[in-house]
Amino acid sequence: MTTTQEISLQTEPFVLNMGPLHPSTHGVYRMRVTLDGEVVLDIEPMFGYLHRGIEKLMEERTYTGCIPLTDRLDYASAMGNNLAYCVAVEKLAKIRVPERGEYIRVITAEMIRIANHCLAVGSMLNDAGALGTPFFYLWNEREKLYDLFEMLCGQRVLHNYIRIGGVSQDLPDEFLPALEKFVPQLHKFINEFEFFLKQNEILIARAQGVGVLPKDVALNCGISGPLARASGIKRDLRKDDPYSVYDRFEFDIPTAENGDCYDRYRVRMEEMKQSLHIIDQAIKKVPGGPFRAKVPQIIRPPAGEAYGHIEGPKGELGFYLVSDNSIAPYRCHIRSTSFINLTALRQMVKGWKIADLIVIFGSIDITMGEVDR
Amino acid sequence: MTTALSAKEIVSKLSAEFPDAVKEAGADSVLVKSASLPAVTEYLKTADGLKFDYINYITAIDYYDYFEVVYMMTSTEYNRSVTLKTRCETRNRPTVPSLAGIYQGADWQEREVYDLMGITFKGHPNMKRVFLWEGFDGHPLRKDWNK
Amino acid sequence: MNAVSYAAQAVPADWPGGYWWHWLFYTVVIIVFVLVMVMGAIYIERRGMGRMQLRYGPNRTGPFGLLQPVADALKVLLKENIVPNVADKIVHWLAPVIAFTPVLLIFAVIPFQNGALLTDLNIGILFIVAVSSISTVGVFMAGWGSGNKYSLLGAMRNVAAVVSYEIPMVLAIIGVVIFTGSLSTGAIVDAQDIPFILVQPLGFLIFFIAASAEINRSPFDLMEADSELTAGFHTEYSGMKFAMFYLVEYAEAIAMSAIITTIFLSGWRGPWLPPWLWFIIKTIIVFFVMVWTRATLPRVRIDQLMALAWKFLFPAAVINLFVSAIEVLVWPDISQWIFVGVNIAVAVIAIGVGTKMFKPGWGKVAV
Amino acid sequence: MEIDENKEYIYDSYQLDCDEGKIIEQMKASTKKSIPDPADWIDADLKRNIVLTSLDWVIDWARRSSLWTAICYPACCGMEWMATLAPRFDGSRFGMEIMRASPRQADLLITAGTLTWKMAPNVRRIYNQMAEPKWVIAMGACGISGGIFRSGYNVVPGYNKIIPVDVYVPGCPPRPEALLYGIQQLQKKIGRAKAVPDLSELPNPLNELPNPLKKDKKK
Repeated sequence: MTTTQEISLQTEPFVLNMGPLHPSTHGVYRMRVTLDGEVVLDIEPMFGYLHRGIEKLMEERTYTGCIPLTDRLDYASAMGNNLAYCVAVEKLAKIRVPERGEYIRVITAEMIRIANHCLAVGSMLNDAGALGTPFFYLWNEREKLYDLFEMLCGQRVLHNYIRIGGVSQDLPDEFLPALEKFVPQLHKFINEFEFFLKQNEILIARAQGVGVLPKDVALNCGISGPLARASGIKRDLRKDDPYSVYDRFEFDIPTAENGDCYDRYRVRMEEMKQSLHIIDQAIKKVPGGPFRAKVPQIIRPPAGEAYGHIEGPKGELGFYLVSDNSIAPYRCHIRSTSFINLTALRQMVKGWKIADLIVIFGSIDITMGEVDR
Repeated sequence: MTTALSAKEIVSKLSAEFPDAVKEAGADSVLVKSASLPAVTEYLKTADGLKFDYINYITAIDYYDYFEVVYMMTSTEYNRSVTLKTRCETRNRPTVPSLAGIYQGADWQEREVYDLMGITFKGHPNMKRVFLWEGFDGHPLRKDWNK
Repeated sequence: MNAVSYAAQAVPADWPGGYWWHWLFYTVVIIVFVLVMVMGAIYIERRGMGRMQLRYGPNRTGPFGLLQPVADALKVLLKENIVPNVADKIVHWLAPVIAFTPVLLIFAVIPFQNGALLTDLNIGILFIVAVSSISTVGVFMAGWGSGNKYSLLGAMRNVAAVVSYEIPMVLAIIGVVIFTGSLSTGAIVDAQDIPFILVQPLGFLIFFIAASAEINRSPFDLMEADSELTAGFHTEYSGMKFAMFYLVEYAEAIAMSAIITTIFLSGWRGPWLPPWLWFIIKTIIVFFVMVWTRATLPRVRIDQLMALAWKFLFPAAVINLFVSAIEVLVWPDISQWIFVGVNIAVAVIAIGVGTKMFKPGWGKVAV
Repeated sequence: MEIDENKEYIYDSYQLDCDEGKIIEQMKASTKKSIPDPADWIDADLKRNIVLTSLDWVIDWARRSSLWTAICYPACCGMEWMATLAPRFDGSRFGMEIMRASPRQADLLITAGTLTWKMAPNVRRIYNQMAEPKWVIAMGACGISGGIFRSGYNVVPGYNKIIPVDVYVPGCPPRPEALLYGIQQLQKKIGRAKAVPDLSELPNPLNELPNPLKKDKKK
């Protein structure tokens, strides 16, 4: 307090606790928000409300037994986690995956990317106050993808499909025709959906220029995925560090310049189209042969360490495994995309309104299971 | 393809700047003395031809005798990666200098390591527990921790 | 509804029973009308939004889910009433009452059909404008009395919205009043040989937007923005008090639809069908448009809400008023159909120019 | 808080964290047994009540046909819960598409996901904030017993350690059909309730949470 009498209106910032059970925290995220009226002065993110100790649990399980745990990390895109973990184990144990297995992996990974972006875009629009309609439209498409996943592995959400050395079972006969029918239909839907939202003045007012993430900050924070690409960082592990058979496909990396919420939304929509393009190519090229290498149920990789990473739907998802030549990983560290992508949230929201905080947070696209692990 | 910079290459580059920073060179990782870690990282981040501007992950491993803290950095410009390691020998309040001033991405990851492994990062602006609550007994990812 | 409305036809304003009988009768009619219409509105909204979202909406409770609002109402009324420890008890208790009463008062001057209204005030429109903003006091009391930060934020937003939107709303109404030369609602309906939505298209749009903002219908539903403020000003309300607020929300929507019907859609006038039915049909159509916008549009931000009122609606309303005044002053005797064409052109130009020049909000604040 | 160094704030974020930690530890120490199904401990009291058949029927009908859900979707089961409300499975048919973000206005708590000790005080608080009558569906293996994470150091083995649960829906995660079946079972259960029991006289197995506000007043 200054000693001189101030004539101007005295205002005082107040602290608002958001979460852990708040409608738009995508799970159990919590923020301590310091507000001056409607303006966000500062936020203090708090995690751990879904900290289940997955890294510790993995140390008690066999390498194959860990796969169900990876499903439950980022439950919005379970297949991606399976893939990242298996890539890491294969790197550690030097296992080669047969061609057919790789193609099936690519198809499923791109499918889950579409499913994840459906959820991400839908929930961002929901946070912007669109009261469910776009969310439900996108969820309807996601539901169709669930059908295809169910055909593959019998599970809708947590697939547990990709295994060390390949996939758990071969494609059913009716899968590829069904997928082939689904791709053009989804393409049509995406175009239609974009048409609806392109001219929406309120969405543009709410998202364009909001929550700008500059390129250098994004890089310094270690941000990856659509969030980084919307800020102009043209980095995609599918191109830069090709795993699986991604080097055989032709696709673009959509990027944007401004790094605002609207660009993130647009990048995600473009990525869905590119994923469809990859699926289109992969369907035509799926080779015959075994879908899985001959890998025993219980493997003992040689002592050492390996870091395997993939371009997951949310960004770089990596598993750092240390082996001591026993049947369980000695240490498994999960480089979780959501956790690191949240690092920049504080810089992004400062000075915006509380309503923008929600939209910016939604546009980052996180899953709490992956943040807290 | 992100190629890992071989240990030999890093050592040759580092030895000119920091003669006694490197303790040991593994196959594709370099063990650095913990005291010189910030200087080495700063150099790797800014030096021409290196530019490791993106931090992939920070983690720690408990080997009973010592803790190993692992850093992986990638250069988005040259598409190369490097893995640095450092060790702290003591089990009671092990300390490593913080990189939060150099990479913002290190901020929360160091807090996570502190929370789960109990390694304090010196110079970190906000060294608090991140996942578990204040007052949680011990650090669960240590090998000798049990309920 | 039928019996009541036929009775209303049989009961003119100068009923021989005297003033008090008339008063009692219309009080009952208004309360029944509001409650039944609110039930219908909830049903229409939930089913309508369901269909717009590729769903069915409630269809298990009663035939076609018609009893869903009844079940909701019964359940909510029977729920436990919680008063928070830190709440200001009296203010917390009084808030829903103060929010609810003005909504009923609005219907006092709304003609259900020719001459069938509680009282044909010669300042009817002024009465509506004055009374409709009292609800805000109740909402603010709820926000303050709950002792909850979300509630307070929601209430502050509502006060800000009402204070700003009252001005374009009144200016839009004055455009109509210039043409009719009377503030009485009955006279306004009588004057609408052409519905004023055609004569005053810009005024209608401004009024519709301002009304939506004032009663917090989407895209201006900031005061109970679910995704930001959990439930806004009624976060701490449960049981019967919450039911009151829920009632107010829909009753206000119905009231605004009824006002729009009266002022812009020629009220009860229409061919073939009985006048009261026309009134109800038009009200429901206006309400349906509100549901439609709710299902399709995202929410605006608070600064954008303010900017829309002051930078766009206010100048547009002044232009509208100016044009209308000139028309009435210079050509008092020519057919209104000429004005229809002129005013639609004015509206198109004003909106076109306005959207080019108008920049919503100022975005980031330096912290 | 780093807003203005000249001003002192009541909220010191580290102190708040420590308070939270204490509450969690207290809760961890106090929950040894699981709380039984509320139907079991309310039953004795029911017999004393006057039976009002028609009125009961109407009240039960109203309650079971408009179950508004509170928001509690910590983990994976949340996906399937969203699917339950989404177009294909359409929970709105049962009149439950209204999700009340404020627990005061909600009737049903669907616990879709793993419960951790850090989260446990919040969930009980949400439950305590809900107005009577209220019901809980434990969704998924984690909600019932801790599931795959049961041996984790931060996982509560089942929601019934914290709050009384009415219906258990198994699965990891349960399909939307299973959840809808669980909801129908709950509706049946509500339909069986004979009268409004007076809950104030009952031995309530829920312990009150320590209230940080009260503690401050004493100081």
